Amino acid sequence: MREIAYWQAINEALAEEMTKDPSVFIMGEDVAIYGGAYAVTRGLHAKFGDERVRDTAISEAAIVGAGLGAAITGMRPVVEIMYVDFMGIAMDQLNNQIAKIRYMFGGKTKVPLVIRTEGGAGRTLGAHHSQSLEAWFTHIPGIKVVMPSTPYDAKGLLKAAIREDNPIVYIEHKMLYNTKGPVPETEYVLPIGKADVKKQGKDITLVSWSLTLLHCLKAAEELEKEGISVEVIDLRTLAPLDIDTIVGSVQKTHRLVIAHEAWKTGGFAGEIAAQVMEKAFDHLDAPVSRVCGADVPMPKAPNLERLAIPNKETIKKAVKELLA
Amino acid sequence: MREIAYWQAINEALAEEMTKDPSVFIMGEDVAIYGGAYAVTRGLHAKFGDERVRDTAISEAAIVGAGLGAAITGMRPVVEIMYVDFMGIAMDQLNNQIAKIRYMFGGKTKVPLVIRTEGGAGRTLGAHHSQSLEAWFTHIPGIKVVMPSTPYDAKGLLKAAIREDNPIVYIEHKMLYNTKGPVPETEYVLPIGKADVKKQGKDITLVSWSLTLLHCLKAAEELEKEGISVEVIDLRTLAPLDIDTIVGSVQKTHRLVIAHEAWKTGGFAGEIAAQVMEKAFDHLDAPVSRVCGADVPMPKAPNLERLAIPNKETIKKAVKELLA
Amino acid sequence: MSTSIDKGTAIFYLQKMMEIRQFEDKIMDLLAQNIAEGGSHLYAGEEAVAVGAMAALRPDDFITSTHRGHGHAIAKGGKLNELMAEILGKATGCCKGKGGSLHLADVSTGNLGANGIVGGGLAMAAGAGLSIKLRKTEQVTLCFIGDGATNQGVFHESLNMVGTWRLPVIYIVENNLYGMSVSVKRASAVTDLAKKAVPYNMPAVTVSGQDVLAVKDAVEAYVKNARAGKGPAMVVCDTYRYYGHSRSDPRVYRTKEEEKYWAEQDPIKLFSAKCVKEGLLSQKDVEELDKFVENEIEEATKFAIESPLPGDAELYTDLFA
Amino acid sequence: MSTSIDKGTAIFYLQKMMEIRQFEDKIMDLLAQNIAEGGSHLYAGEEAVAVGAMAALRPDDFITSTHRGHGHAIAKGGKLNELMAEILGKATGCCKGKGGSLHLADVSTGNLGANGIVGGGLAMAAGAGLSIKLRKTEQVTLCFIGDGATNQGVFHESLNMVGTWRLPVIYIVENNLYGMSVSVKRASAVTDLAKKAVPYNMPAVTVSGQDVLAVKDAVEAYVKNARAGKGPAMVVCDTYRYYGHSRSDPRVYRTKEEEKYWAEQDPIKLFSAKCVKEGLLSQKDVEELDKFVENEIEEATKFAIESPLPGDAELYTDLFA
Ligand SMILES: Cc1ncc(C[n+]2csc(CCOP(=O)(O)OP(=O)(O)O)c2C)c(N)n1
Ligand SMILES: Cc1ncc(C[n+]2csc(CCOP(=O)(O)OP(=O)(O)O)c2C)c(N)n1
Ligand SMILES: [Mg+2]
Ligand SMILES: [Mg+2]
Repeated sequence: MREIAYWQAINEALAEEMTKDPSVFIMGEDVAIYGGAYAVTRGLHAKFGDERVRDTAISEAAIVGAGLGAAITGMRPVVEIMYVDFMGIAMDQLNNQIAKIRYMFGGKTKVPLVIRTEGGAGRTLGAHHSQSLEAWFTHIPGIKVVMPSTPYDAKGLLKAAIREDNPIVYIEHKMLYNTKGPVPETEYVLPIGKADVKKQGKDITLVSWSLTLLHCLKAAEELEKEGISVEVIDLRTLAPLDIDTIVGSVQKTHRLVIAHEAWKTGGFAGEIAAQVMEKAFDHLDAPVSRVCGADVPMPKAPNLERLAIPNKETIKKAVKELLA
Repeated sequence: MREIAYWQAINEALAEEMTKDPSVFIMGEDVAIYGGAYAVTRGLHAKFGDERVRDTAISEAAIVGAGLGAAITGMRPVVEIMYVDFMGIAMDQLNNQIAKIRYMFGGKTKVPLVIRTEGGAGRTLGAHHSQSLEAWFTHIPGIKVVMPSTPYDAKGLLKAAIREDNPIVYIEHKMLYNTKGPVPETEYVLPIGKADVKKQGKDITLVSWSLTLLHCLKAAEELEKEGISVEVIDLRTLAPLDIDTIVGSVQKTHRLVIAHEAWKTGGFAGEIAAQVMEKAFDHLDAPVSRVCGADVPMPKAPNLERLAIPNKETIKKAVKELLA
Repeated sequence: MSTSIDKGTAIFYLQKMMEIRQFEDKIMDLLAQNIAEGGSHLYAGEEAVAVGAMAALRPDDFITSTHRGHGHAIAKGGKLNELMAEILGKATGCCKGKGGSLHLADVSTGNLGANGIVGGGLAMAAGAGLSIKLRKTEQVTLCFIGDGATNQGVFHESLNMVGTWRLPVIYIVENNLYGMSVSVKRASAVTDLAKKAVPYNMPAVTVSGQDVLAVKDAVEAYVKNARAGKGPAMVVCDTYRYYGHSRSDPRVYRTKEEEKYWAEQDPIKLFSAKCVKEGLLSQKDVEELDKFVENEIEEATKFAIESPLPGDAELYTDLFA
Repeated sequence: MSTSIDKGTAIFYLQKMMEIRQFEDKIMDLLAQNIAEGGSHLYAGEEAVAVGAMAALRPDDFITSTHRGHGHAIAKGGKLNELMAEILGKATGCCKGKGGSLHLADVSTGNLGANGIVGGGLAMAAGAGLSIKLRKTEQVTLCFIGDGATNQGVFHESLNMVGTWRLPVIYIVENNLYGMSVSVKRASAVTDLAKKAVPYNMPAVTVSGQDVLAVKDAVEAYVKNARAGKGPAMVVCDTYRYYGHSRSDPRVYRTKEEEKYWAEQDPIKLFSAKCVKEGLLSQKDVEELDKFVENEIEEATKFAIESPLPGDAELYTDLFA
């Protein structure tokens, strides 16, 4: 199968869905002429024109909120927020308007809206351009949260997201854009809400998503050589959470490590740990272990940035500690 | 000891600290002439005048962000956001500016800022005026989160918060304002970051905060009569979390129920459960149980509102289930 | 009277205004009796704004409303029974009892909803305007906001988007002199709210919000432009709310004289007097209409009170499509 | 030249502008060599704005800066060594290496910080203005923002607060025609950015941001007013950034002709030519100054490169006071 980059997979998903459905359009800062800060929308403005690929002013609340207005009146907007770090500005729109409108209206509207954004550390951009804020979003009933780790998942899940009649926060990772992977040339769509067992194993379960998932896979590979069989689950979708797949795995391995880049305290690993305890307490031979981002704003200094987030080594260490 | 209402305890704390320290001032929507939507600041405008008790325009981002600007230039602002539901509008100010500025500047500034706000359900005000969003705030390193349940705690903790050189989100509960409790007439200050064992017990630990804590106490009282000895811990401060007090209790009781009004998924109970598992796995005789808000926007209908949040009965039920 | 209208139209406007007034008076009653729970921000006194503005619309046009949204909902064609039931949180309400007063909506009538967030409809309105442009339907969107809401950041962002893209959105600013207790003078750097349109390249006009025809004329002219692709505009309507901001408001921030002054500018009295004076309606017509509306409201109230609460299972429905 | 200045002053302005220019050129070098990592938004081309505006200030006045903040930091008195070290994330940086280019700050010089959030300094500046008013110190706050930042909601909220309370805040709008790739024409409903001051009851003037004295004069006049309690104002400075928005920017959104036009308006060339023409400085003075600054920058670069990274234990310090 051909291999393409993560950014390209997303770009293809956008192009295909826009071609297929004239109600799909894109808006955001620098998405048109510039093609997106991380170049994900490159070529789309030339292909689909001014009306359907729209550069906006710097105004995150209006971008996201206007997405809602368009979504409930017949369009299927895909809006881009350049960095997830800026979502705070649009948090009221997301929480109070987008997530709640259907429920508040007794089901009398639907919200086919995708908010694409990008997060994560790795480029020493400092505290305002390196965050992983998915835990905020998972604590908002009424939205779905998708965080793909591979080009294949990125494409299939974005196409599904665009076709959904529910609001979706779709978060890319800046260090994934240039990673490559197999993506079929024929059309496919992946189900939102299904985790993917990226590697089978029997001694311990590793749950992760986005960039950190790749670290987990590398860690698992190396651990395999040391005789430790690791099952690696890629959540792909955080909300709704595919807890069954996790619990199924834990029933087999009896041990669970969850890894993510976001701050540990209040991060989504805590939620998973709590649910696993609720559903599989008797299967756990050890406490669920969390390998997460340090509870500090991301420092600029490259050495501190590396220290602040999980990597292959810290994940291996956690696995070994749990098996000790 | 005299008994005063929760609102009054807060009002006294404000008045005392303003009298003591001229750099303390208040601003927010309708805090001056009106005295606050829940009347917490009543009388303060008359007492301290226009300059120190300031009505603002409806502009939550500016209110909170201007609080920061004043805090780093020599003042000690206490800003009010009328409902915690509106904090989404100020989320970027809180997360990117207020929480991070000291760290980003290498410690070269301090932020003596209190953001007072109010949350919770109970008045059938619907989805935009009934939320409990503390989990968002606990997932932001660099701020402290205080949620008192009694007039005594409310006063002592607010005075401490105003004297702190760190930013604090102080969240009141709309259904607590008229609850009464003993408050000394002499001055006192309570430590931020210390949980309070509100009732000793030996069979099971109940952790909660804010209004739900009162439900827990009532549940514990009734359970006591049925022969179940419940230890009730009032967190009072969510960040920093006094995990030692919780773990100490669990080592004694071996069972833990956490109750809060906020949505269950991604709520702070998950974080506590995960930490307790990390620190006291071998002491747990049963999975940590969570009694939380339903994962939906708050419905208007009074019957549905009641169903959507924990109450004495649902807490009792969870305790009994865990002991079964 | 600024335009000549026929008798049917006069009756229609008057009826709508009366419906709003009596609806609100009734809600106040129900609140006092604790039959209605929670908060309600009442529209009494401002009826000419909603009715005048809506008179300029097609049924398929959109509006975004505010926390003070009962009047908008009625004027946009909402059913009194369903609205009243919604405010009581009943299963028969327009939102199945899940929304309540602050979230009254009726997408089928083009009402994209009241909003518990001051300024909450602003970005949505811009998006609805964009959707119209993209779908080329020549609809328009009216975005209602209060004077206080003009100070929110999203006001600026939304009007800039609408102004830049020339979207068919008309802002109806209900300037009732206060945002809760804070007067425009103390909340806003300018008191002439029409000045707030300047940075967005849109025309603005200020009219009496007590004169239903003045409102209608102003809105109608801009709506016509907007349908023709000539872009957005703002109409500032000077008006007054009779009741306090909410039930518990002692109204210390305003004077009895001011209240009296505005009571004299009552939009229903002004309009019915003019209609009678100009021979369009008789005093009897007016009285009969008032009775008719009283009946409607009684029926709606009865319907709402007798309606059941939503079933418990409703707690978890309607979250996702 | 709009004001007469003495030789010392001329040298001071020229030196500061040269420092900024050479600092930025050096950063570009370091980025190209991967000695500097991450992003940096360079100020080259806009030097007259920072230097002219800062010339109107007392040392104890405050500024809030932007994502394009190196120039502001230098002009406000930041030490070149510490600024350069900060951009490389070194322990000797003005923020101990924790801030970086986007968060350059030096509270001891009154610089309340660059900001990774476009518009991030706006509310803070209002608060600093309020603090001045409450502390009665007759300081002022300059709030630097780009043309793009004027579209953020918090711009509106902050200016309304400042305008309503008559706080001593002056807005310096650096209109360099683009916010990243989006031209003012496509992002803003009005291109005359001074119009954006209208709703806030503050005067605004537009000046050439390439003319250090024009900037200084405009800012100085408003600063004087502000100190006297006469309230806020806005100065729009027309200017241009020479480099792309960031390292990876291919600048497809602007033309070579436009870039050439602005290169001819170079603030350093214009000012040094004038000084020479008016006999205030000799060509040799200018050349010597240039050399001197080159030396300063070389030293700062050496200092920064040779400085250590922060110790690992620093990860957890400085979060709380
Ligand atoms: C974001 C937000 N801030 C504050 C409030 C509380 N609040 C509700 S209505 C209101 C006043 C609104 O004033 P205005 O826009 O003038 O409308 P009016 O009530 O006068 O019709 C306030 C402050 C809110 N609901 N939402
Ligand atoms: C809230 C936010 N939105 C978007 C960005 C990404 N971004 C960084 S600089 C910039 C352009 C800013 O334009 P302007 O204010 O004109 O300043 P200039 O870069 O031209 O100096 C953008 C969109 C950001 N950093 N923060
Ligand atoms: Mg008002
Ligand atoms: Mg610019």
